[in-house]
Amino acid sequence: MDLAQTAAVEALRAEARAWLRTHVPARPLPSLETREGFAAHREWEARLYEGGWSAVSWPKEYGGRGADIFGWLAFEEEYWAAGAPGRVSQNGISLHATTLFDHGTAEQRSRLLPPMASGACVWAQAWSEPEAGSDLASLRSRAVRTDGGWLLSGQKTWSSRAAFADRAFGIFRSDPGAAKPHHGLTYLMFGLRAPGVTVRPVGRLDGKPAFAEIFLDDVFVPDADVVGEPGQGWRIAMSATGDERGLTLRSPGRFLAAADRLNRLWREAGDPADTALRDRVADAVIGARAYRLFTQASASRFAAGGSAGAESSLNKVFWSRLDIALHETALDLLGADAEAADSAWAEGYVFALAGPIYAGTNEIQRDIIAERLLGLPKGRR
Amino acid sequence: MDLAQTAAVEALRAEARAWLRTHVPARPLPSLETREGFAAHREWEARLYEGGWSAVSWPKEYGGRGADIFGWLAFEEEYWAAGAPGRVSQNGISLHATTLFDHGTAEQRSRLLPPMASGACVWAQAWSEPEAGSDLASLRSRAVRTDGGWLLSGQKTWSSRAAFADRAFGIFRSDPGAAKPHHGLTYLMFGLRAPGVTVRPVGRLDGKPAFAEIFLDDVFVPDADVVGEPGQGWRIAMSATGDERGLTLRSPGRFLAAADRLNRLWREAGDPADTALRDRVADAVIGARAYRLFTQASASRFAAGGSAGAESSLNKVFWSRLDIALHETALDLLGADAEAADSAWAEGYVFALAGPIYAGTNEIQRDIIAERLLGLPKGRR
Amino acid sequence: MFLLDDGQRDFARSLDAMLSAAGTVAAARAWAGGEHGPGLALWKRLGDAGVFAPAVPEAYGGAGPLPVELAVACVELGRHAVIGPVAESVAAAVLLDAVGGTAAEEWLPRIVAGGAPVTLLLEGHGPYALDADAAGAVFTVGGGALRLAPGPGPLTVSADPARRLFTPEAGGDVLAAGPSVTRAARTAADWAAFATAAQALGCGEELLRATVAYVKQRTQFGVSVGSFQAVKHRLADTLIGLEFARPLLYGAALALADGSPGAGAAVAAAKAAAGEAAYAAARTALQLHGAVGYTEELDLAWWLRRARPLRDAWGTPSACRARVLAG
Amino acid sequence: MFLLDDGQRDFARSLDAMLSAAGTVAAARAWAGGEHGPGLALWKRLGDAGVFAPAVPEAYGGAGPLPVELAVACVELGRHAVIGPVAESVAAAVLLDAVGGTAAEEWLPRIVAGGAPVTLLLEGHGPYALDADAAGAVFTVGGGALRLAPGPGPLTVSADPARRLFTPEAGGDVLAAGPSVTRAARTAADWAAFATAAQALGCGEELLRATVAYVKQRTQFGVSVGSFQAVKHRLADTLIGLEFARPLLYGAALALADGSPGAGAAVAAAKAAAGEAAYAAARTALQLHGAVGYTEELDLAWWLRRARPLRDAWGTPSACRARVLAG
Repeated sequence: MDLAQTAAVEALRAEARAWLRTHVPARPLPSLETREGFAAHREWEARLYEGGWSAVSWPKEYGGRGADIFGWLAFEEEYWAAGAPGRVSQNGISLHATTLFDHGTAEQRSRLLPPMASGACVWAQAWSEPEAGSDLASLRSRAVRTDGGWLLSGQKTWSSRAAFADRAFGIFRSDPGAAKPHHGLTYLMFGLRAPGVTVRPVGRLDGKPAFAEIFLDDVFVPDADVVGEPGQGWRIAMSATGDERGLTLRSPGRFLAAADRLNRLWREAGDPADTALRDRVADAVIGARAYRLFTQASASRFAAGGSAGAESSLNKVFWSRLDIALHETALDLLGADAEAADSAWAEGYVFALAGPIYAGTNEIQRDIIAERLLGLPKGRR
Repeated sequence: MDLAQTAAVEALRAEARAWLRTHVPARPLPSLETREGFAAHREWEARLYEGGWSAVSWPKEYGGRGADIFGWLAFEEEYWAAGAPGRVSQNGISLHATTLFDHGTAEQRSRLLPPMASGACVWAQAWSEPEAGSDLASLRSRAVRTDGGWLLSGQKTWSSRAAFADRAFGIFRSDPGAAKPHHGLTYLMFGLRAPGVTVRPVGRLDGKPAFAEIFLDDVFVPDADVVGEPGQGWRIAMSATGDERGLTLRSPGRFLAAADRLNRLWREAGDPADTALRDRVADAVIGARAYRLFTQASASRFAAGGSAGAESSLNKVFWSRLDIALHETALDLLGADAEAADSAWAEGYVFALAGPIYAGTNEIQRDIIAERLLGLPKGRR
Repeated sequence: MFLLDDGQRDFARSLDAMLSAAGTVAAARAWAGGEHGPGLALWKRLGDAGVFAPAVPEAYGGAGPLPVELAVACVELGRHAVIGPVAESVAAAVLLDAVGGTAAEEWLPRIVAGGAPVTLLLEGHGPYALDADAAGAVFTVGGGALRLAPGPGPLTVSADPARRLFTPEAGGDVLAAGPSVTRAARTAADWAAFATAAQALGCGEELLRATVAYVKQRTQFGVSVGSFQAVKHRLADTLIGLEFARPLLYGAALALADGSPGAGAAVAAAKAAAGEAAYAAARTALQLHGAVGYTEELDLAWWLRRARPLRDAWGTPSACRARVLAG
Repeated sequence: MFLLDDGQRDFARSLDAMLSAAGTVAAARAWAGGEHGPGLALWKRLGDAGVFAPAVPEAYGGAGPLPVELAVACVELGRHAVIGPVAESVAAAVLLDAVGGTAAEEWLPRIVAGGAPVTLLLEGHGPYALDADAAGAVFTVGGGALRLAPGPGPLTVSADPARRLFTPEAGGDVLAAGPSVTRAARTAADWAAFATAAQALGCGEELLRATVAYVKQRTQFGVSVGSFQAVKHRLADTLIGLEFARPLLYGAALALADGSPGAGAAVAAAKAAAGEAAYAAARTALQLHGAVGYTEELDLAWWLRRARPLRDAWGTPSACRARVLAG
């Protein structure tokens, strides 16, 4: 047992550190969730792409570096430690791209991945619907067969980034007569400015349009933009949210950097005698370290051919709680300034509040942990 | 709205304070849960009885003072503030006596209550059975009709105080053919040294025999020792655990005194700079105060003709959590001495651990709160 | 009896009815955008309804000090997410009454009538005066002097956009000075904490009510969300937090009414408990509403965003706990 | 790879199998009553199984330092509620190795063989030496001097009766003195904390396993207790606590192996997390077993009562948190 990394990983880390030192903007970009900030973050993606840092785990042919999971983890540690901007392309790069690698065609990959990595095309996810939040199987939006493609109709919601993004991916009901609710769904892609698409930005608690509702009215999608087989959408979508996704949804690097910032804030603003806050700062530091090591262990199992499975539910509950506790501690440290909305801590707090809700609520994750990892009886809730 | 008490209550409080000042033993008695301590506490009950303090809320004819709920609350505040011993007769005085007042005969009351109040006869409760803990309706112990009385058989468990007590009260299945599981039960009393009774003391976590198993083998109970109508045992037992019991199970005086002791410990042993512990001490003080005022409000509603109902579930969850948090804080304050088993704090901690389990687990109480106070749907758990 | 009497209950009910019909969320939305008209009109109605009278003595047209009635009123304001410098106006009334003189004569009758909200900044209580741009007067206490600030100063946007934070311009006319001002400011801060605790309690109660209603009608996986035991228990815990904060609030009211030396500690206990309970209610409300609660589209957002500032304003839980032990 | 290798996993499995058959609870019951025979026999088997070898260098017959293997072993000891001064023997080994000389030559081979448990008392770590009456030697460090205590001193009964606390008699032969002793004692205390964290993790894992098994078979209201969502979620949280403590433990092992300057902080992080997770597991186990868990009749009691002392021994959570921030 060791934490030693391969020479390739260490080289990647060193190269990333050097590049980031000279390229990370000196001043923080405007908030990602504003029009101005979105544009600035899109430019930053282009710069990352030029440097070859946009998607380190992708094959080189698509603009990546073919890094393994350990390489990706090391890059993420360097990235967030350097104070680099949030990733406006995250939904595409870590979620949709995974699907394209597993289920897309070669044509789709070569057409879609490079502009995704360069920020030329920013992707939004379009999973949820008003009556289908955590319960995705009850989706109602339809894909109706037409000449050379499909016509999409219905409504999607909680679509992250959709207010300013270019394209979206999601699953639609293509066979309403299917025997079970999670059968007869198809995974499709569509342009957010295509005819028949209406995007209504939705403000989150701090008013920023972090997501949007998408109304679809006979939106044409050519067959070339169907991913995998029609009717297999549920299986394809689930495979993207499983296994490795549990590892890559929120990298430990983010929390290590945040805990480090909190520790600095504590040293600057904290009263050294205030052990109540000191303990909470220490818990954030311990939590970030635990999450890093837990992830190293998961990645090791994964690399050794194991599967992550329901473990990603442990992960999700842990980091989402850590994120909120960390930001609550920061706000308590800020005293009267905590109430001000325009600080990085305040924005991080609002972002953290979404953690226990999205990507499967923590209540659902705990059910999964109890049933699949502890073997407790299913069904009664 | 005010917290002013009647002259009678204030007089009772003053008289109690004066009496306790001269009568409370200077040194703590040995633990109530040992043979030696049980005897010492029984003697203390006799002294309380002589002073007329054993059961202040009972009518004078049975040795009480006819105090109302406010008088009882004031007495309890004085009693625990004076550092007086635990009440070995509590099961009898606050639980069984309530049943005798509501459902017993005049003969039963005059025969049973004075020796209960004097400590001459200490009562144990015999509710639970191995397969019927929180789910009392599934009781199996039987009462079979015989000449002039009933024959009891079966097994009772978690019988508090039964290791050293004299008599017990409980409910038994007298009509196994009854339509519903909580029908056909009868409330009876029996001697713990009667023929056919075997008492097996059970050690709690700290090894003290705080309760016992009771094995019954054709134990004869005369009709005179049936409370209420045969077959009505469930209703009778439940009425004793309802309404006012929610108020009298653990008096606020206990927690006010404990929080006060904790505050003193903090001033003596605590590091004033340790705000983490300070906050927890403050929370205990705030919690005890909240519980006192909540109880004053409940008692006021009760006195104004209202009923407590499901409110007592709020009560139960609150004080049991408070009790554990308070004792955990004390142990953390004690540092290395926390591990020593023979301190009052260590014994109080073990006692507190039972709080969320007994008298209806806190899980059940939360179900009740959600369903009866918030109106959430029943049934699924 | 430790119960609201009939008059106090009627006062609560009539305020509740008035505020239910008054469009308080629309006023908050306008207020957040810097448009004060609807908020000031609402404020006038609060004055007419007698909301501020319990904080102002009869000599100045009020009925105070009546802390129980004040708590009753502030709980209702919290329940309806009423905007404006409520705790600050209460504290200013207490301060001006203690200081007396022409400032009291000029401002107390206006406060009681709801003619204008006033706000204040007390040394040791942070840099912000709430809603100073909408206030008829911005009082400051520092270095033993009570002043009228010359202007509201620059705006800082709060996490609750209907709470507008200003850093008042320094200086201004001295209205009174000396140790009595410092003493009066301490008492005023207690009353501000007390009024804030009451608003927090009302805010938490509304968050719980709205969430219980939501989980009853929302279904997931084919069943009512409110039938999940985890949901039920979380809501039960939220109720416990609020139900045990309420008696602390009214206990503090009685301590203030008596002028008891422990009144400050009693207020601090109530503030810590109500602030934490309301914030816990907000966290619960957000989690159980799920994504829809995370948007500003539901009216719920006006309560969700206010719970945390109310928890911290005029005494963070930590500061309150220290005060409780200091006695 | 941050995974136990095959040898380490085999070591864990063989210890687990040996201890499952060894009657560890019976030994604990005897030990608690002052009867050391079964415990000392068990201790010998621990030595034979190589439990102490990772703490003792090859020069003295061990295989150490091998902190990962030591963690593996101590997790299994915790899982089986093995009695005796485990962390203390480990710490004494580290201390004696650093100090060297005849004391090392005399005691290290006996420690590695399980010939006798030894215990120790380090200045700044409370007044008690665990199980001193059963120990072959009671070492003390104070005022820069390492001594052999002349006697175990008086007994204090612990909340876990199988942990017997002694206040060793003062004085005794000085075995070594000077700043190197003080330095060695600091390192030894880190290893004691590390071994205790590992035992806590094992203790918590067994509490969770036993509780999951219990709620699966126990029924109330006609259904399996394990089917209640509140029960499921509480057990899920318990698992999360333990699963995230484990990598901290092995991370600390690697830091100790490297002699990294951050090793003390890494151990403290593991100790805080494992201690809190094990104590939370005990609270959960007690609550979900209900009344039967509250008695000493179930074997479970030997784990329930140990979790809290393990949380506090060789560094309370609070002390560990301070150490983490100190770096």
